[in-house]
Amino acid sequence: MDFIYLLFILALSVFLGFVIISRVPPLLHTPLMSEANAISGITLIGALIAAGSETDHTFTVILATAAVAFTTYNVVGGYFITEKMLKMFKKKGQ
Amino acid sequence: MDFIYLLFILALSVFLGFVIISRVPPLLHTPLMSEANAISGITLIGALIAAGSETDHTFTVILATAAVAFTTYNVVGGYFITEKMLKMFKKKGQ
Amino acid sequence: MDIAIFINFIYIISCVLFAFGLKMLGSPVTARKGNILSMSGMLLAVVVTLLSREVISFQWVALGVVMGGAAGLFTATRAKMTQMPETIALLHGFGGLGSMLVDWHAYHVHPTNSLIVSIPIYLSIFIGGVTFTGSCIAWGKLSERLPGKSIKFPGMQFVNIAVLGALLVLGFIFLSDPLHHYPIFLAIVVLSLIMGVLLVIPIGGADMPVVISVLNSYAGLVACTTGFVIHNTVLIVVGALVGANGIILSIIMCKAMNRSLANVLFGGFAPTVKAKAAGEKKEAKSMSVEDAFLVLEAAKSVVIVPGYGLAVAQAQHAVRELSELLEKNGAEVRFAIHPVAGRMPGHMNVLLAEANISYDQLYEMDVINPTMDTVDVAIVIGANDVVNPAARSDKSSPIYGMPIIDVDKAKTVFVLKRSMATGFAGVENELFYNENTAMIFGDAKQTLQSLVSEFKASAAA
Amino acid sequence: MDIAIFINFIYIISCVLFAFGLKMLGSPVTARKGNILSMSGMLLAVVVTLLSREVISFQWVALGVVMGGAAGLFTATRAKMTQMPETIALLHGFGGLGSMLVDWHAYHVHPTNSLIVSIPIYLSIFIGGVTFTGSCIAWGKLSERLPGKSIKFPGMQFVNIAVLGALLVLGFIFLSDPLHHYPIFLAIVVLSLIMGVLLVIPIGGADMPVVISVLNSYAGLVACTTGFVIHNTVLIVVGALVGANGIILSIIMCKAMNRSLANVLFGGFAPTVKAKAAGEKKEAKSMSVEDAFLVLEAAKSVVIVPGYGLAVAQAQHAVRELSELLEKNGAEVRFAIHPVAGRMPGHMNVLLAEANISYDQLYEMDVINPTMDTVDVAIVIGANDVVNPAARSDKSSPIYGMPIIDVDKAKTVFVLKRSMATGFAGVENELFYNENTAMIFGDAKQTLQSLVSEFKASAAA
Ligand SMILES: NC(=O)c1ccc[n+]([C@@H]2O[C@H](COP(=O)([O-])OP(=O)(O)OC[C@H]3O[C@@H](n4cnc5c(N)ncnc54)[C@H](OP(=O)(O)O)[C@@H]3O)[C@@H](O)[C@H]2O)c1
Ligand SMILES: NC(=O)c1ccc[n+]([C@@H]2O[C@H](COP(=O)([O-])OP(=O)(O)OC[C@H]3O[C@@H](n4cnc5c(N)ncnc54)[C@H](OP(=O)(O)O)[C@@H]3O)[C@@H](O)[C@H]2O)c1
Repeated sequence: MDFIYLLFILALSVFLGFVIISRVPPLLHTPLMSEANAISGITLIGALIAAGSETDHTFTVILATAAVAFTTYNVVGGYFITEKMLKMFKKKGQ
Repeated sequence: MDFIYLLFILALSVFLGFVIISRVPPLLHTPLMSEANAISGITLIGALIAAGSETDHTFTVILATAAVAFTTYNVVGGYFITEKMLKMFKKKGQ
Repeated sequence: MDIAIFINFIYIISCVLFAFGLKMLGSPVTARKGNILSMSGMLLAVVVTLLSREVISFQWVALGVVMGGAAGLFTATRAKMTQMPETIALLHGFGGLGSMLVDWHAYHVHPTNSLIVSIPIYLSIFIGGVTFTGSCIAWGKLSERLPGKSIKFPGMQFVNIAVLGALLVLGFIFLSDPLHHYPIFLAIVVLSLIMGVLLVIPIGGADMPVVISVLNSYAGLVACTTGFVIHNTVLIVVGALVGANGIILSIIMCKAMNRSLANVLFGGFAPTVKAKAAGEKKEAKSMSVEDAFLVLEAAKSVVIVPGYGLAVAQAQHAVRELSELLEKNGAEVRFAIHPVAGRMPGHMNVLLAEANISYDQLYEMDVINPTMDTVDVAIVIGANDVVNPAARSDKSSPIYGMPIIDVDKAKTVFVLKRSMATGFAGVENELFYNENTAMIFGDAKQTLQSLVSEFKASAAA
Repeated sequence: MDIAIFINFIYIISCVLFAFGLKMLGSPVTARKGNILSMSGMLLAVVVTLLSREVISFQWVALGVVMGGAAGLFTATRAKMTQMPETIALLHGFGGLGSMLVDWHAYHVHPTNSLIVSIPIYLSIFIGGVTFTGSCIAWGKLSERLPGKSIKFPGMQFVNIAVLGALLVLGFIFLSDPLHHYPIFLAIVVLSLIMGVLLVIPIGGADMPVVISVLNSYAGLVACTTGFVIHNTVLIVVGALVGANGIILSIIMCKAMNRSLANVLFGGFAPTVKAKAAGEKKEAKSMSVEDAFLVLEAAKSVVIVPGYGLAVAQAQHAVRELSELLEKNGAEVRFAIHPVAGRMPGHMNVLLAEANISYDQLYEMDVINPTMDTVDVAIVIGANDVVNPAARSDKSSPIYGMPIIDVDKAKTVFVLKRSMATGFAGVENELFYNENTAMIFGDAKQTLQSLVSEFKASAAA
């Protein structure tokens, strides 16, 4: 049954994604892309569990640590670039 | 864990509901209300399982059959009234 | 594949269809298709449910479906467009009752001490009961089978608090040991039903639309909690969608009336009918149908503002005839629809659609207001509060701050009503005394029909 | 409460925060708050994950987070606004690689024969690998470290088909017995990485934005499949949101270019540069900066249409100066932004925002076109295809049907570019030969700066 619940969650999220994203105006499409890029680094969570459960085996330690580093890079870089762009959007007089 | 998956599904659906419904224009608020009314009769599904698993016990048979009847009433009445309203909305020349 | 997995897979499809259906209600072009998608989702869900292992006999299912289906069809075909509010209330009520019975059945057949199941059971019974009797009272008030006025009795507040308190206390006792508290369960059922009555009778008939939409969100809640009881995902998804719907519509209505939800549900809205400075009272101008016709014949741009009174007078067909004649005469005719005009949100649109008025002639308040000063004649038909300029200017008025349709900015305003009486909010309307306003007294339908015959006579001549 | 339940409960909150964050990106007023909400969602998810029972040691976690975080901050602070496309491509690539490693780790530590886990593993490796190398190539092309042109070699199609076929066949073998096919797993890893290169090298540099957004949806897909591998709901929700985002943006871009996604990804867009009827070729009028200044000084309504060339010339600050001077001179200045102007969707807006141009001066194509005939001067800066009237009228043109900005309807059109060369689509532009068009040749930044000095000189005089 777990699997079917996950599918349910997937279906709802896809729908939600389409409804939300289709409302973002072209004005913000570049920040939108980099925001989506940042959150796609959510696999960091999986990497954390992998790296945190490691103790001895060299090869898997390397795999897991690299996974943490790369996904963190994705998340941190993505969020800060988005922030950098968004803070430039100003209305007259702001 | 089942419970937490159900909560997850609940949270996503509430969000989805708010996003979708807030986009329906006032023009269609009455049909929207009756559509929501119709689908709220979805507990019919629970009623069906209840009534379908019954064989002998008089009291529970009455409970379950009444549940099926009332929720079906809600679903059928709701959908047909929505349909009745919506088919009146016409643009010039249609 | 396991049949349970298959069923749940189809449930996912149903949910997507329901969500799509609601989304397609976002435009009148796709709305009907949306309703059909939603119906197919329901049909799918019902059919696969019957395939599930728990379902072993069909006679009771068939009996229930046939009875309920026939009654539903009967109600739907008989209901007139003006009766939508009460019809929806009625359907709601029975939906709530049905859900309550599902939970009762679940409790009766598989009582359990697990809180994860018995808390939702308690909530379903409570909210389901309130939904059922509350909707019935709303139905009675809206269909005028019960007096529309707010009904209160001395000490009512204490009774309310006592019942609510009892429900909470009994709830705790019940949850402490659900397996052995059937009598307490029954007491909760009864008290919930009483609670529904107590909550709705003190609310005035004109506030029923808000009540319906609150009950709508309750119906959603019950579907959700029932979903947790019988572990069914579709119920949870649909319940959440419906709940969101009810909350959003209630908020929209309250905003348009400039009141808080708490005020509507518990306040009982005491109108302060203080005709301020009655001494300097001006006379309202009254105009005959003949004179009005002459003005309308010359108008190039006309805005029609329908209100609750138009629905009461059932004048929707007459107004369509008039609008067609005006257009034939070369005028541009637009309808300005206030969000709380009529008996429920969007009701005015349905009534005008029924009279075959194209929906692109119907404009929202915010769209039409900026263009109001270019309008030659604004015809206010059975509306009052929604065109009261005091909402803009008079801070002491109880409707101050409510958004209104600025008809007073049009060159000429005609007000079609039967008397100088106030509207639902019980507030005097300065508009009637303005220089550019003319009252045309009489039943809206009759006045409109007279105007129509004037036009026809002049065309024939 | 069980810690796993608590963690999942927090995950729900994280998901809601992510969704809210994206929703708030719907308006520039709330967008920044949205980004912060999203960050908090991420932080919450990370923190509670570290509380989970599986996490027993922290040294490797700390090492990875510090290295990745420092590199991320470095990249973000160094990236210029004109470099957004390649920076996003780079981040994407490493995200894809990271996800792939998570799945590899999962497979290495807990190999299983259950298809419900091993199918998602296979998909994650495949898509993650393609995302990684594909993004790297896109980064190279966009940052001009690799040649921007479409790179093809003889027999490329066969190689592609062979690699894809091998991936599918190896996939089946792997899935038949995942426990004992580690070498095949490694072969899949390598082939996926090769596949990513093969898919992106034949695509031209100007089509990279579409590639990025397709890779964006791949990154979402990988997050989803990884979610199924490690049974993590947040990954599934976020993956779905990101996937939807990539798909929507790709579709929008393709529509704005009037091409199909398949054509962009596999077609290689062969421009048919047939200057039809070269015989009757008219001369384009060229104008000096001084004369242009005189026209602009008299203009009351100016529309500026920036394109790819403006980004190349880095003229965004010069254009802001000019627009301010025009406004001081009493003209109304609006910017018309075509959806595919610039190097990626919405890129033009970011560049203009960077130059401190208020976002309410930026108009979408559909808003500005109906008002174009009231415009005195339209200044086209480094744009070409997006203002080519052939898209409206010439059925034989490869860009026929692409929506354009109708500058030709303005009273006067200035085109700022370096030569008569064609734009990305390689099509002649009739606009340049129109009566009311004047070309101002030269680098956009220099031309704009000269115009600015003319204005300043005249103000000083
Ligand atoms: N729509 C909703 O969802 C909703 C919900 C809750 C509350 N409300 C409240 O309802 C009110 C609606 O405003 P409204 O302007 O539409 O209505 P209103 O202010 O209640 O006024 C209706 C007017 O119609 C006239 N009328 C009644 N029967 C008539 C007939 N047969 N022919 C001609 N005129 C007739 C009445 O005047 P005479 O008696 O002089 O004819 C009355 O003044 C607002 O105060 C709103 O807050 C609406
Ligand atoms: N934005 C996206 O997401 C995206 C994605 C994929 C494809 N595209 C494609 O890219 C094109 C974008 O259209 P566009 O009108 O913005 O650009 P374009 O049609 O490619 O034209 C750009 C023009 O800028 C001029 N230019 C280049 N450098 C310059 C400089 N330093 N100073 C002055 N002018 C300069 C060039 O002419 P000279 O050489 O004569 O100066 C060229 O004609 C479309 O065909 C679109 O389909 C866009």
